Amino acid sequence: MATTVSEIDGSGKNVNKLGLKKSDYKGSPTTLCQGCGHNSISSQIMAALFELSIKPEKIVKLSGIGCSSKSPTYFLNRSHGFNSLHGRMPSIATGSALANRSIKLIGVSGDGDTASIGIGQFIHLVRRNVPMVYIVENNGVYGLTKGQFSATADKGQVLRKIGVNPFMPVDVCMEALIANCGFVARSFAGDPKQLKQLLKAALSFQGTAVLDIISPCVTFNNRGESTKSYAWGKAHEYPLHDVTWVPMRDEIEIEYQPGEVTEVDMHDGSTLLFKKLEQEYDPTDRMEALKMLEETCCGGVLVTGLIFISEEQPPLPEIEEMVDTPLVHLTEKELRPSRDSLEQVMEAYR
Amino acid sequence: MATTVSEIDGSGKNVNKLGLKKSDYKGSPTTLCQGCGHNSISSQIMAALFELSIKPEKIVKLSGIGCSSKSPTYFLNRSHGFNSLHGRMPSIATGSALANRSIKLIGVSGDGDTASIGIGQFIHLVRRNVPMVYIVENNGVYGLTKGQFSATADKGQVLRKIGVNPFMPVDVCMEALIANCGFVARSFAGDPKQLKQLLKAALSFQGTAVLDIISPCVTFNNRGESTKSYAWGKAHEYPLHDVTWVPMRDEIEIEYQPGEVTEVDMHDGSTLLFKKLEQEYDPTDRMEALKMLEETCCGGVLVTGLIFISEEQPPLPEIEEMVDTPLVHLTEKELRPSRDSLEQVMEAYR
Amino acid sequence: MAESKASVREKTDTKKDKETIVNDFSMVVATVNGSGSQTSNLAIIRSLFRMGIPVSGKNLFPSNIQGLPTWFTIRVSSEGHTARRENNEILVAMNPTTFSEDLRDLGSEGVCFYDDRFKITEERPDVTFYPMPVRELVKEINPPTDLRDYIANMAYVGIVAEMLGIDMDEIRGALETHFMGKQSAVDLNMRTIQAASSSAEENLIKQDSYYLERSDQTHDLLLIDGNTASALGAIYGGVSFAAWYPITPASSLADALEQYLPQLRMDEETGKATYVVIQAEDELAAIGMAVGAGWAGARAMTSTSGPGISLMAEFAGLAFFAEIPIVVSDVQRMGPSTGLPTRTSQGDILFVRFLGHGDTNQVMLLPGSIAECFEFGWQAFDLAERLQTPIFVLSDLDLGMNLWMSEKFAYPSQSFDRGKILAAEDLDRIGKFSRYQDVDGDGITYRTLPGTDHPLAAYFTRGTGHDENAIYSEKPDDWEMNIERIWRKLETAREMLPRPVIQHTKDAHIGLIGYGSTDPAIQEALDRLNTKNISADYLRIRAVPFVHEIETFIREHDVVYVIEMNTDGQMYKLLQLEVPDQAEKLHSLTHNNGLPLSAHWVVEAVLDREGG
Amino acid sequence: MAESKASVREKTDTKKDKETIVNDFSMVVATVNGSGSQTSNLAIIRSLFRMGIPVSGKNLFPSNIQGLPTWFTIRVSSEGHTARRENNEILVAMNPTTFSEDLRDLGSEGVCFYDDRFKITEERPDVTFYPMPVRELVKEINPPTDLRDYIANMAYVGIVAEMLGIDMDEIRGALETHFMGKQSAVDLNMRTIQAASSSAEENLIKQDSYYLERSDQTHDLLLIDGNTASALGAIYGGVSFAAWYPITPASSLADALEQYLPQLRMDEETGKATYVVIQAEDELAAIGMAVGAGWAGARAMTSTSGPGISLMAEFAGLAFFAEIPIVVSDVQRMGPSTGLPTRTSQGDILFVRFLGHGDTNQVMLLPGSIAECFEFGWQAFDLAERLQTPIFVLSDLDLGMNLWMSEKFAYPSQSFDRGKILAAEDLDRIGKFSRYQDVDGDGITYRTLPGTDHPLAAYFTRGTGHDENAIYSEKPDDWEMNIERIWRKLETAREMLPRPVIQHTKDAHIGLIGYGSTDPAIQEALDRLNTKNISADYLRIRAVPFVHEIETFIREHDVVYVIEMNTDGQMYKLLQLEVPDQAEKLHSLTHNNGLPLSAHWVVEAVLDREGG
Ligand SMILES: Cc1ncc(C[n+]2csc(CCOP(=O)(O)OP(=O)(O)O)c2C)c(N)n1
Ligand SMILES: Cc1ncc(C[n+]2csc(CCOP(=O)(O)OP(=O)(O)O)c2C)c(N)n1
Ligand code: SF4
Ligand code: SF4
Ligand SMILES: [Mg+2]
Ligand SMILES: [Mg+2]
Repeated sequence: MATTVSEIDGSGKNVNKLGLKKSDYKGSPTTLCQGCGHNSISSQIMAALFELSIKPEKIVKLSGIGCSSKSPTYFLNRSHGFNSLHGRMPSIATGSALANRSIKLIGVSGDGDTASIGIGQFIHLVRRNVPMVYIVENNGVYGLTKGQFSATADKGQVLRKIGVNPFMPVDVCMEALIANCGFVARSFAGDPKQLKQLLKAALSFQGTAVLDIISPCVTFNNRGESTKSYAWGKAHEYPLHDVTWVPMRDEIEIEYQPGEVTEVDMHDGSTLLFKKLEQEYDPTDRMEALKMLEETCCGGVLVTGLIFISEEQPPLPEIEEMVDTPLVHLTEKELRPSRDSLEQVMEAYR
Repeated sequence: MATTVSEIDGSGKNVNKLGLKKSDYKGSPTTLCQGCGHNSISSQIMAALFELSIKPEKIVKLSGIGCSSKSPTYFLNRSHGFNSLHGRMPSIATGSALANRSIKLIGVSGDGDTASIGIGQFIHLVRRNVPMVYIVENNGVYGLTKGQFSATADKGQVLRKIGVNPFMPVDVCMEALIANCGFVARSFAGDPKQLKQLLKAALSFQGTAVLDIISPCVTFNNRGESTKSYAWGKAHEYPLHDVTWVPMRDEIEIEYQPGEVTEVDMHDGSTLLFKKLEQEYDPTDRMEALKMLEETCCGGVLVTGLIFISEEQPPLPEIEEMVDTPLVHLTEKELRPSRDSLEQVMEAYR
Repeated sequence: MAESKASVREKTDTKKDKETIVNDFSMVVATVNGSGSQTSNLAIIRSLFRMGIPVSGKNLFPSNIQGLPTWFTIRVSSEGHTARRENNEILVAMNPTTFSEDLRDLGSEGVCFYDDRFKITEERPDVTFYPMPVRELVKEINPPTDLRDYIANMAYVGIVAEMLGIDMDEIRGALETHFMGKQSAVDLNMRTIQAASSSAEENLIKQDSYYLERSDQTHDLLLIDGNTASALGAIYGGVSFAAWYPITPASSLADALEQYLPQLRMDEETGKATYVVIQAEDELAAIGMAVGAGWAGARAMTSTSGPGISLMAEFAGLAFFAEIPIVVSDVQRMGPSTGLPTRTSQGDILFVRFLGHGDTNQVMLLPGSIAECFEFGWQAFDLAERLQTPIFVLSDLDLGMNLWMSEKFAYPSQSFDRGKILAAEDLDRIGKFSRYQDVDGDGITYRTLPGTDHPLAAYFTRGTGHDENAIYSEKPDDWEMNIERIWRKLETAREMLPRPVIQHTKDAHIGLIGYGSTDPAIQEALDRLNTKNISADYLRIRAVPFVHEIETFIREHDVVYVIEMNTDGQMYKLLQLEVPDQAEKLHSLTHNNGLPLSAHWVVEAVLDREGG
Repeated sequence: MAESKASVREKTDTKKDKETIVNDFSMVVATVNGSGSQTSNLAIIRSLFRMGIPVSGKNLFPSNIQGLPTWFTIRVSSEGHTARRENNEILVAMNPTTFSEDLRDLGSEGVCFYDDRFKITEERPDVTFYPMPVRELVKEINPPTDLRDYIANMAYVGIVAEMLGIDMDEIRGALETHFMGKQSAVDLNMRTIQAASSSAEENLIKQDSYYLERSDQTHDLLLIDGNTASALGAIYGGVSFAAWYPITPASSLADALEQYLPQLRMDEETGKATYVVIQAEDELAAIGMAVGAGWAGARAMTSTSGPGISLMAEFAGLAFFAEIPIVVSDVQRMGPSTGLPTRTSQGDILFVRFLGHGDTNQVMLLPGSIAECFEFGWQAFDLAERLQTPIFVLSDLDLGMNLWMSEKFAYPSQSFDRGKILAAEDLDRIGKFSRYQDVDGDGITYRTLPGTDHPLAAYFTRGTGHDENAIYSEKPDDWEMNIERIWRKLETAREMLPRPVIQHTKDAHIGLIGYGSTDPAIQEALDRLNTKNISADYLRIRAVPFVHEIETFIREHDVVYVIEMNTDGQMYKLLQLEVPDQAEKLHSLTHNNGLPLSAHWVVEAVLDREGG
């Protein structure tokens, strides 16, 4: 890879382009269980932002309720955050994103939070293309309430106390895709390398970027036969491609054979490189994405990678033709129409 | 067709096998607008049930809130009905269906009711395979609140007062399909013949049968360019097949060339005949269904017919291993465990 | 066109006995909804208003789109009373299905204009009947088929105008306003109206006593509905974010936002919007978006009615507890449950006051006039940001959707109050920041906005228990301290909220308390009671929690009637709780059948209690 | 194993000065959550209970899965008191992070068992310290790595047992119950406990005054939590439909349903279920399903806590207005908003009472003991069906999740009351049916169930305004008549609801009013007040709306303290509204920091007011 985002500053410490240290991206100590997948994801979020040299103050962290939704406490202490209501992060995100176009939203949710109680708000958020990174830390259970099945639990899955799940899982990626999402990815907390690249790509995306990350719950759903366990994920991960995010076109330095790598240009000037692995997969083809998800759903593999990308649909603030200045920065002068205008309005009611 | 379900009784009046007249299936006079698509659908519901000789007392009518959701008042006065809350008919249905296995549920909802506020409950109802016929009277607008866009409005659609809709529509059939629905159909209020066949098929289905019926709102969304208008529907309807529901296998009397008609046997002994029209379409192939929906979404046609059928997934009462007797018919003897059992239970707490 | 009035005048002379009644009656137009009668009724009421005559208009419509009965009532009152009257003196009968009933309900000695195809089945010898040749008139105009019903309705405008004396020029003016200058529409309508008026002139002989005369009582007033006023108030309050979900009777508030924002709030250079309005997928999302935007620093609002309020409960509690400024307009309709979507009530007072599980106390504003809809519309944002709490503005269907006269709206008298916000510079200066620390002792703490470019700015908002630094805490002391501070803030709030409006009469020993849309009825009742030698003072509540004046008022009177439109006596209950030692003095008078309050009802209810 | 106790006894003799305290102390075990200490604590408390000693156990746990501090408190009281004590005499310190704090909080002259690896940093010369060689013991047992923490916790069971005198046989018995006879698990645990006990016998010298002695006070009692009792109550009430969504502290109620229903409610012939329990996708769906099932005729319920109640508001209003029987269990936790999910409160009283926009009055049952959790568990269905309205059963985290002694549950004393249901035969006989006609004058009308095989049976349920035949109506009279009838029904309800429990003392001029889980604290406070020569009567409310006895009680006393665990004094407010002319007598004493009420707090609060 071309970019070495972290450099050595005068003091001999690792800093990024902003001169910020890794510790500037830290959160409070985690109170999640040791080994919880959610913690790995937090690490990659911190790493990606550090490497991208995004100022923590420009980030806003949002979440619903759950172990996953607690995790924004554990990264980016210098970012504002909002641990909202169970299943309702999408609406909070929509409001915040529109109120302030200049902030970058990272939402963290769980499978219960998004696919059970929150599926409605999720779908409508995606439809509106609210600019944000939407992470689902998917462990197939309700962690925080001690291990009930969520809507992403596999059919036939067994949990000790609860028994067998008789229902088909909700596929978060499929839901996102048919809600017209322009960035749909699946990853695995046990594959930090890919995860970080996908996070960077998601942060470059102008609309809603959905990341469905299998994130094992070591306390309630980590037995080997569960498709949401570390062991199963490690054994069955099937990456669609080797994905690399490159900040600028001209920084691409990877050597490759013609046909081996596909490039997708992003709206913000960055580029995504997809290196072919076992099979051909075109992440810009919706139909192919649909087919792949349908074929591999309930199959024996954990398909990961960027499933679909398209920046065709403008992000919500553009759709709404809003001023470039963040609404929250507008002053009374801009927000309160003149005295004369009021007189004029009233004329129609005389 | 083989079955002539209505006969002439002694009095010279049209009666069905139960000896019931068409008027026994009537509702109160409609208060919907003249020409509203919802009224046509009500007519076909009455016709289908009359012809199927289903006793009105065995039917329960459920709905949410909206013009569409009012329509159960306008058919089957002899059936119990419940006009519930906006977007929440699915949960009412789930409770009722489980409480009384012996009743047949017909739910009528609108596109706002199902795809906007209600999409979450809808998806989860379908996942659970609650036995019922779920009709979406889809007009792309909120009729009852006077013509705002619903979530099924086409992107780019214009409504006089409201302006242009910038969002992609929610495709009710696609949502049902990926929620693992075993009966997904689309029809058109302007095609009563097909609609009635599909209704009969839906009534024979053992799980959740979803019917997305384009049902023009003549007051707010019937201008020719709208894909939810009569004119557009009539001009652009593209039936996947000619579908016929036949009560019993041995009553099939239609003459056909080999290969021209496909048959699907239903769990209740009835059969569906699909006569090929322009193109080959296999309604038992999920992938084909997905592909077709993806290809024709936002295309220039109104694809109608039975999009997907499979009775693989058992209905919810079976999944839950419930007694055959409707729960509401169980008596105190069956519902209150014995005095001894209580003593035994308490032992563990001594 | 002063002749037409004059000609009516002349005809009167042929009538004997009956006294002339000028500018004082209530007229009901009975039509079928979806038939376009709204334009006709607006033409009538607006032209009266333009003639300087005090009017008010109430639309009693079904929860339906087309084909069911609708009644539009226009009250004309030289004394300026605008409340609902229980009887109407004039009936314009355009709906065959309700004709008998409408006629039966007509006040004695009333006047009945009716489509001449209707058969009169009620014995009403006291009534003056004016048959209207609607069919012929429509034939004469010969409009396109889909406009027939509409034109039929225009016909009665002309006939009523002729017989009561409405100035044709004012009708034209009203139509011009209505059609925003679209001349062809105005012409078609005027043609019908004129034809109808001529027909009446030729064929009808004035036999009733009701007359309209130009006056000067509406000078500098507006004729407008409350929802539009609320929306304009919000716009002049700088609303930058609104999310809503369609629901009667609140939709027209959002409609008015969508109508006026593009005119009033486009960036001049770029032509882009300095606001955003989102039609959400439901009310949970609508308030969630507003909370997100309010948290981020926008002036954020949502508007809804009963069922939407129920769905907003969880977010209302979050916003209260996490202290996020938002404005929620509740245009009340009749509940419980879906209830009567097109009928008015004041039934959400208790529910909103405690909206949200756990201990939640919401702040409510209660506009009692159109001008207050505007005023509270902008003040609500100042209060929300100052207090960092949701502000619920409760009006109702009657105030929100009906037509009222109003003083002209006063341009906001004070600049934005954004409350306690710390910018990066402030943080530099202070060198520390605790989101929930009561620095000033008023219970209101400082906040920073997301995106503030300062390493100290960030904090983590949560609906869970927290310490002064917004960090999760289960410590009993942290919980208590935080809750006590919030309750201290609620005390601070009291004196910031709009004070009650109090009217004193000499020697009154009884007091009336009301709020919201019942004001006109109570005002009128006060006058009437006075004529019966019952003098009462009157206090109109404009906000909850209560300011001290309310307690004082109660203490000052021997008996206090709390008048409201709900079943439970909800404000009465809140008042009982406010002054327990005076609770016995308080009496609840509740009216709750979906119709707006009338002075008559108030008078009877008070007389009943006073043994009058 | 009576020797072990005897041996402790002997050692005591070596100690002088201190008085012997038998069966009377409060012990707190400080551990880390997720470490498996629950089994240890249960083993201790259950073995005490089996020794015939009155106990109660409270788990103070964080909203977290693993790694944060947890405290389990066991109160032993020869007098049978079970409320929270503010001080603990005995500390078992197993959590290094909270050790200092825990030690600081230990009552004077207390006893501290601690992991011998901890350093004592607090100066507590008054405390008796018993170091526990936890590491060595674990080493000795040598369990698999993932059981190390667990075994460490078993170690303290043995040491505490030895030093205080817990019977080893009873510990074994308790473990056998816990592991449902799984001998290998019992053995592993007993091995650890015995090793620990021997180690203590060898190395520790009894220096404190606290002793446990076999008693006979728990004969015929149960040791159980309220949620299990509620679930069992529902099962014996014939619940056939339950829908729920996970939420602390209500989840264990549904867990208990899922645990016991398969045992108790399988059809014998087919082995199929005579019930169904659905984990819904959220609380809106959970209550919606219950409403659907209740409407269809099932005995339907849902259980939840605060945030769920907020989400249920709209359906609660529908069920109230459409008159559909359902039971809603609200196991209250600390709010507003997400609040403190693992802390107790009684903060939903006002919100639930008025749950739903418009005028809504919900019926509430308030169990104050475990036995009442069971009793109201089945009665709620009878009441819901009799009254055709939602019945809200409000307990709280303390009652629901903690361990209490209880009398044995009385098998339901009466047969199912299915209320007024008309079957096909009835319709044949009567020949007509109006869903909302008040045939009997009690406000309660007749219903038919969907599927009833009779042409007259059907009606159309709706949340909109309706006439007696359930037909949509906007008529003012229909609305009023229906609402008045429903309010009449609420009057009928009063006298059907559980009456308050009243305790009279001679010559008491003050009265205490409480409800729910605060009962033990108030009972204990009454005793203590008595010793201070303050005698008070006590009334415990068990249902809202109130029965007349409550008014009488208030009238009979000069001053009445309403004691509750919320900020607003919510029941106090409801009582003020009930007897406005007595409102001044009422005084609110509220405690609301997440911890259960203590007798000490009550005594202080009353003394403070009484100037005692
Ligand atoms: C309205 C509401 N209902 C229920 C809860 C209880 N609750 C807290 S977290 C949670 C589930 C979280 O599951 P998931 O989103 O998968 O997160 P995880 O803990 O597995 O990371 C639930 C049901 C709540 N907080 N709010
Ligand atoms: C909670 C709630 N929000 C809003 C409404 C107002 N409302 C009534 S019907 C309706 C939309 C109905 O649209 P749709 O389902 O498409 O039915 P249609 O009238 O078009 O047949 C809305 C928003 C309501 N009744 N309840
Ligand atoms: S319970 Fe599961 S999801 Fe929650 S912190 Fe522990 S491992 Fe993670
Ligand atoms: S408004 Fe539209 S949907 Fe409603 S009844 Fe009229 S035509 Fe039908
Ligand atoms: Mg999860
Ligand atoms: Mg619609």
